[in-house]
Amino acid sequence: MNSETFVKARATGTGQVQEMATFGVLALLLSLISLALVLGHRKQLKSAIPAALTLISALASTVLLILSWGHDLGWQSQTPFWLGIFPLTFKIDSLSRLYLTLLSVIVCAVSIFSPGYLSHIAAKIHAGQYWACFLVFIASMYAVIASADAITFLVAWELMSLASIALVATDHSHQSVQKSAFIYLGATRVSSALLAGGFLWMHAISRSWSFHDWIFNDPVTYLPALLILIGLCIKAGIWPFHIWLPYAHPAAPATVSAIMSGFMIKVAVYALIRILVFGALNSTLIIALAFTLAVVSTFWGVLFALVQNDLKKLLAYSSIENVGLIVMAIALSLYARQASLATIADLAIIAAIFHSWNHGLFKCLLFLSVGAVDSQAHTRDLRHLGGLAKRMPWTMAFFFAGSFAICSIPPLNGFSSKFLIYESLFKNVLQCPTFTEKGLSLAVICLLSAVGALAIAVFVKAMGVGFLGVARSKAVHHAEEAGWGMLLAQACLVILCVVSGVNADAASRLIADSLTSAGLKVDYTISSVLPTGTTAVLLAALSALTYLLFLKASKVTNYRTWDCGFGTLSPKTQVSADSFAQPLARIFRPFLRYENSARFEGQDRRHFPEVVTVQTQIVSILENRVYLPGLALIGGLARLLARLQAGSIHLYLLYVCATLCLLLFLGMAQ
Amino acid sequence: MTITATEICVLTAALLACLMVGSLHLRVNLWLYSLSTLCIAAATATSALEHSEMGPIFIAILIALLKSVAIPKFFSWAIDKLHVQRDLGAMVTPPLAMHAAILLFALSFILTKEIPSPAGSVNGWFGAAGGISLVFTGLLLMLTRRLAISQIFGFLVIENGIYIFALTQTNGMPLIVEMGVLLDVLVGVMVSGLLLFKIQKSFEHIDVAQLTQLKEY
Amino acid sequence: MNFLVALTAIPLTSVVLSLTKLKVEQLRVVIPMLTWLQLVILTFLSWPALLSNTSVLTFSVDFSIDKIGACFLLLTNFIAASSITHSAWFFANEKLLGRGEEPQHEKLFYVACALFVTAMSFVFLTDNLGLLWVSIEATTLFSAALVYFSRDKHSLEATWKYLIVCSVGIAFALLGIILIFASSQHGAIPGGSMSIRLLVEHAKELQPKLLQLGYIFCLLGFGTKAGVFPLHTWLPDAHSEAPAPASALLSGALLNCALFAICQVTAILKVSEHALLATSLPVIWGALTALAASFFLIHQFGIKRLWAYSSVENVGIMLFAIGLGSAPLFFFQALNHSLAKVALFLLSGNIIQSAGTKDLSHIRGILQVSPSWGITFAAAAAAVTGMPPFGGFVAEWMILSQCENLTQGIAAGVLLFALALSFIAVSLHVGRILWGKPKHQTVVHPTFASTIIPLLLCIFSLLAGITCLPMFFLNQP
Amino acid sequence: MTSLYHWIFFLLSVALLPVLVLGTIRKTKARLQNRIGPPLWQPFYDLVKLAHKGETLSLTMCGVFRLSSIVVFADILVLAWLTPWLCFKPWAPEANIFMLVYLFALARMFTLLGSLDSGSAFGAFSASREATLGLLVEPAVLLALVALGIFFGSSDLRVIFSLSSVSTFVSSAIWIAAGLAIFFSSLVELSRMPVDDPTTHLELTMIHEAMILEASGRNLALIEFAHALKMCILFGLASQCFLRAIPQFSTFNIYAQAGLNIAGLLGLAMFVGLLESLTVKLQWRKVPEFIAYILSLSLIASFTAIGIGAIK
Repeated sequence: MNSETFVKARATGTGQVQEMATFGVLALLLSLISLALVLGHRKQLKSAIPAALTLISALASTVLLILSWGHDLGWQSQTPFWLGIFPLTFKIDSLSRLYLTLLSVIVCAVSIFSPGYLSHIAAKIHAGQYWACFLVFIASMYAVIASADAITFLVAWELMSLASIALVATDHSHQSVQKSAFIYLGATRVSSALLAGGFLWMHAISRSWSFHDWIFNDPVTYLPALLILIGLCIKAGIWPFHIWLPYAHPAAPATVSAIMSGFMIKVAVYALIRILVFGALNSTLIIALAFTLAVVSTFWGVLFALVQNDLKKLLAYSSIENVGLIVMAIALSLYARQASLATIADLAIIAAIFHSWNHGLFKCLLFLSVGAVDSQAHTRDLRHLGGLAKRMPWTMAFFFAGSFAICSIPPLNGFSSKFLIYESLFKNVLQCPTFTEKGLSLAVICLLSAVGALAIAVFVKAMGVGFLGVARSKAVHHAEEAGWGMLLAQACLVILCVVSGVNADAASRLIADSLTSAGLKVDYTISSVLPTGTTAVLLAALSALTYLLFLKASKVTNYRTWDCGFGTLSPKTQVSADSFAQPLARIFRPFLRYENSARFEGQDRRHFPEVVTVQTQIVSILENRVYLPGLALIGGLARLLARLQAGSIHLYLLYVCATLCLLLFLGMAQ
Repeated sequence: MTITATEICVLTAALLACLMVGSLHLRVNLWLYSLSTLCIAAATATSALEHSEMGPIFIAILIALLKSVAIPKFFSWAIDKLHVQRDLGAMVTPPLAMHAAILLFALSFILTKEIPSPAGSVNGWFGAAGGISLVFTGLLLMLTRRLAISQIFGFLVIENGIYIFALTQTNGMPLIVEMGVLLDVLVGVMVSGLLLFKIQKSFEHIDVAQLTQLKEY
Repeated sequence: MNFLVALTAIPLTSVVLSLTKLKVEQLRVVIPMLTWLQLVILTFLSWPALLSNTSVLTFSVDFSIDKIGACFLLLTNFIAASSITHSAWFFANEKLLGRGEEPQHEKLFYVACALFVTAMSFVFLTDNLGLLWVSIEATTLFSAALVYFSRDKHSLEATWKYLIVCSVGIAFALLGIILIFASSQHGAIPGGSMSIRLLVEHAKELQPKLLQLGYIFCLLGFGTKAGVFPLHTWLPDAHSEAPAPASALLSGALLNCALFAICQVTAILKVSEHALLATSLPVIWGALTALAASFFLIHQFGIKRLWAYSSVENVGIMLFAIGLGSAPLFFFQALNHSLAKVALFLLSGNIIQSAGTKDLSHIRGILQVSPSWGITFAAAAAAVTGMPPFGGFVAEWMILSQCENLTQGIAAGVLLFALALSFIAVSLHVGRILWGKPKHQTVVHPTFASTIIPLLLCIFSLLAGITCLPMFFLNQP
Repeated sequence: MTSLYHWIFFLLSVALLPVLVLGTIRKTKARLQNRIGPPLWQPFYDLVKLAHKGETLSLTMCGVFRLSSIVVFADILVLAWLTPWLCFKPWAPEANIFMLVYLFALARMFTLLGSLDSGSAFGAFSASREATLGLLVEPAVLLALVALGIFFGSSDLRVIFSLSSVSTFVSSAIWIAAGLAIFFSSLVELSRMPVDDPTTHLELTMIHEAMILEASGRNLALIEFAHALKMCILFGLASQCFLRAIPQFSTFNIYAQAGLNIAGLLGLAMFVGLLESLTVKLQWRKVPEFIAYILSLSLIASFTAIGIGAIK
């Protein structure tokens, strides 16, 4: 970060508030890391202590962030502690504050959730290492968001990636977990390589490491912008770079995947806003690319979420969808900005930030509830779940709330941000100049509504098959309601979802003001305020009245479910997740390839099979058609190259001669 | 243009080295090597006389004693110990290799045409050619031989070539460097000779073409 | 001459001690002490050079040292001291395994080490290209004894290839040096000179064609010794066959010597009229080397071969730095690489001893076997693949950010790709090593003592990363 | 004072129109089958009967089932309040297109959950079909409304359906297209013919009826009424569109408008009766094609709207 912006940052902050907050955030990071280092070696430890400490520091940072609202905080590492010749520079302006607050909230929830959850998987994990990585992970996320220049950013980014890789591999005794960790590792390293390329290139152009000095309005800067965009898209899980996401999230413990999906992918979104939006990228081609990829990933994500049986995989795919929405809004805002349609640009960027906040809340909630289910029923597979409603009603209630929020059902928060996206698209149809653009954004509106309907199907499947009906396996029968810690964490998130849903308008204004004070002129102009609050009250009141006045009085007799008179049906006769999704999946046959594998067992299998097991699994086209061949290509190259090292000394001497000739040729050519 | 005695010696040495490539008999190789080294010693001496300075004479004697007598003696003793008479040859057959060597000998004249002659003297060309061709020959020798011992010969030939080059292209290398190089050559020969016996001991042959255990894939 | 005495006294003593009837157990205590003492003495010796940024400390004709040289000198000796210290544990465990060779082998190891390290020190101390060559050749000869340590067929083969390929390569370097010397005789310096500093001063007057030729030959020769692709062929064999401390020395110290030689020659060429050659050729070649090495890392089967190839990759990066003409950056990269790589080789030695195999496909679950090993191993691997907050990251980042023209930019792109690829490949192997359940009964029981040195090295690498001291010391802007 | 009248009118129509519409449909069908058929108010009597019955719940059910019927009921009431399906509506807040669509989605979601709660295969299958229909029809409805929104330059239904809007020939084309789209998609939403046959007796082919298979007594009454009200809302919306297509409509006085409105509603109901007695239920895999036509209708509407916008 170059000095004058730094000075500016310091100047704007007022006195002790800033000092206090700076110190607080700093203290948080340091305490986390020192704690992590201390814990590094303990084999088994009570998770309560680190959880409590994390909670305290997260609360502290929340408080400090709110106390210092409206002041930019700047901090630069003092001289011995530099990275070589680069100082670590942090700057918390109002944009990063928005994200930091979200992070703090999520961390609070997760740290309340942790002790209860970890006690269930204590046998499988090395608690010390887990907590060490976990805390480094959190601290590095704080650092990424707070970083003011490219180098600090990249360092924190890499730390974040390393820590999260280690966390994904927490239960590394399983091959599958290792595989997921490796896939994630590859993806994240490629992304950071691209980022590094872009950053270096921008530095070569602008001679500065500070994001503040990077302006992407010159054709020279388009290629680095593209590099940065793709790098961030990989981390955000945008199609077609989303492959790692459905592997990494299920492999990690629920607490980790809650943070990864709730916040880590938002870090990429934040970076997109911080670098490209604040850098005023104006290359139509790149913006169009981003927009297209985002739209595809909304559709792709929800489509594949539909056919998942693992609840966490399902949630992971729906994260892809939601991040797609966010990035789409960002791209729209960029487009509108360079087409000088200010209102649309503002609305879209507000929508993006608001939706990332909301998605952070309810996705975290959903992952936590699934974690609670997993810890009790010891499975996340919809084929073995069901009938949890009676066993863990509260968890179910929270999961339902989260699902309604993510299906953007008013008056919950999902709707309020999705509405803004719709609204900005609609305004785009009205205002943008050319007919094609109007048509395109109309098509996108249409697609979004289809995506919404699909999301409803997805989560109805998750709720209905997962929680309602009769239990499909023994494991569920032993399930009991999760501990109070787990429930409390979820409850807090639910409340936040409702609050930020009902106060959508205030939130949007807040975001607009923050963006303005962060340096991007944004004003929040919407035709009129949605009556989400009124609707909420009305809905609640009417439901209550209907129950009290009408339904309460009716006399109830209990009986079996209608079974056409066959007598008690086995749980197997219930609809399964696959069969529920089948009619929809049939419509999208071109995208969804099923792979059926039947196995017959017992002697004389051909005529009298004793055990018949049929496995249906979805085939990922991208993986089989694109990524695996690509990897195979690299592997083949490596094998080819390895043949050079054939072991014959004569060959080696020949290499020497050949190199000599080549060098002489090259050198003399000059 | 006149051709000096030094250059005659050098070219003789180069041609002798070329002949080395032609024969698989180790003893023949040894003889040829010691002869060419002798020529090199002579070249050193003559050039010393030309520049009329006594320092190099001493080096010439040293070379004659060490490289053309002591080392060949050591290797002939080694040949007896190892019970090997002739190399099996690798890649190309010896006559072909020899012709290649002679071609390279010719080629080296073309290659070194451009090299500016050393300061003060007009003609360094033949010397440079001889040196380079010796280097080529040595490499060729290493490439076309299977036995560890003849690879050492090849290395020695390369050393000779470089020495020739130094002799003809510079007027007077620093003495200490000369000494150091000579010493290194000796130690190198010692170490590799030692290894020869070790290889013989554990593999029961000294055919390096069969030493291909360490490789990728 | 007194500095020669100061330089050689202790190595000679240790040689003598190792050749006497002293018990190996006693040697294991004495020799490390001596090496540390040597380090201290050298520090005192090169203190003035360390302090000043410009002035050159001249001991005698042909012998002088400047700041970077002094840094390298100390680094080399530090590496040597730490790996020899660790070798005490290493050999003790070898005994436990029953694979313990008879004592004179170990004594010979100490002798060779002492001579080897001295030869390497001379590389940095000498100002004379000829002597530079002599000492590098000497390192080859002495280290051959280290590679040959375990005296089996494989080590024999490795030693032979090492000796032959390197000697041939080095021979070309000699040719190159002679050419440079000849070029200096064309009016630049009366009678010619091999003094690097003189040559740098008069670089403009040197006969250009000869200089160019000489540079190319030197690049080839010292490149062979440094293990630049495709001349690296000897490197993985030698590194994987030598005992762990020796491989640490080879990778952590020897490669630096050869690269230092290249750096010296490049320094001459940079000020001559062939500056373009000196700035473009090493950069491109370095990037390509890194790329090739990272491909070699992918399907790797031997744990030490893995680290050997990653050394090749780092050599590529250092060559890149040399091409950029920034000796301090070259040193910084070398420092980080040496620290991390030595830690890795030493730990790999422990792991091989405990797993009883070098084969990557049989080493699993080290985190279970010993968390301290596992975590240190992971840290060192992260450091060597240039992950923050270790020094490697800073070094590579600074190197990459120094590229000016298009050629260097493209090379930087290649290098970035290579870095990513190598990180992925390495961490795939490291992950498999650390995670899962151990396949083997632990033969040697992990002691914390055997983690101390690697841990220290990792910590140093970390400090190099998160403090500005090294860079300020090397007075980079 | 007028607003009081409005309130009374509004509440009356919310209470009575659903029954009336259901009755009309049944009556029409009966007459077309040469039966006298039940009296117009029969649905009302049915509801009363149900209200007096007790309800039977499955043992596997948890609260969700009953909750769903309650919430759906409440939600439809809210929708009735928000949606401009009557031209004599009292004060209504911001009724945004998107909010409307998602409130319908809320109702659907709860219905689906309720049907899954009993764990019966019938409910579940019909639920998955209903979800599919939702996916197909939601874009059509949204697009139809958006077309109007584009034409009037706002996504607020109050603006769109305000009587002050002057209507030209082109606009009436848009109105008609949108109205048709809304009407046909409402047939899908309400799972009536040709998508679903509400009077069939084979559970496997039902959609809506199978979803409420487990409902009984007051619960069923709630659901039935909510469904009927939903029907009114959608038909009302459609009829509004058709009426707006008449250029002079905005000049009529309030009573004429109200009369026309209700007449239109009942007319649509009769049309449905006609349709149901003429057509047969479509094959399940033919349904998407049917909906594709609706979608194309609303596409026509919206692109005309865009075109006009471009001209203007």
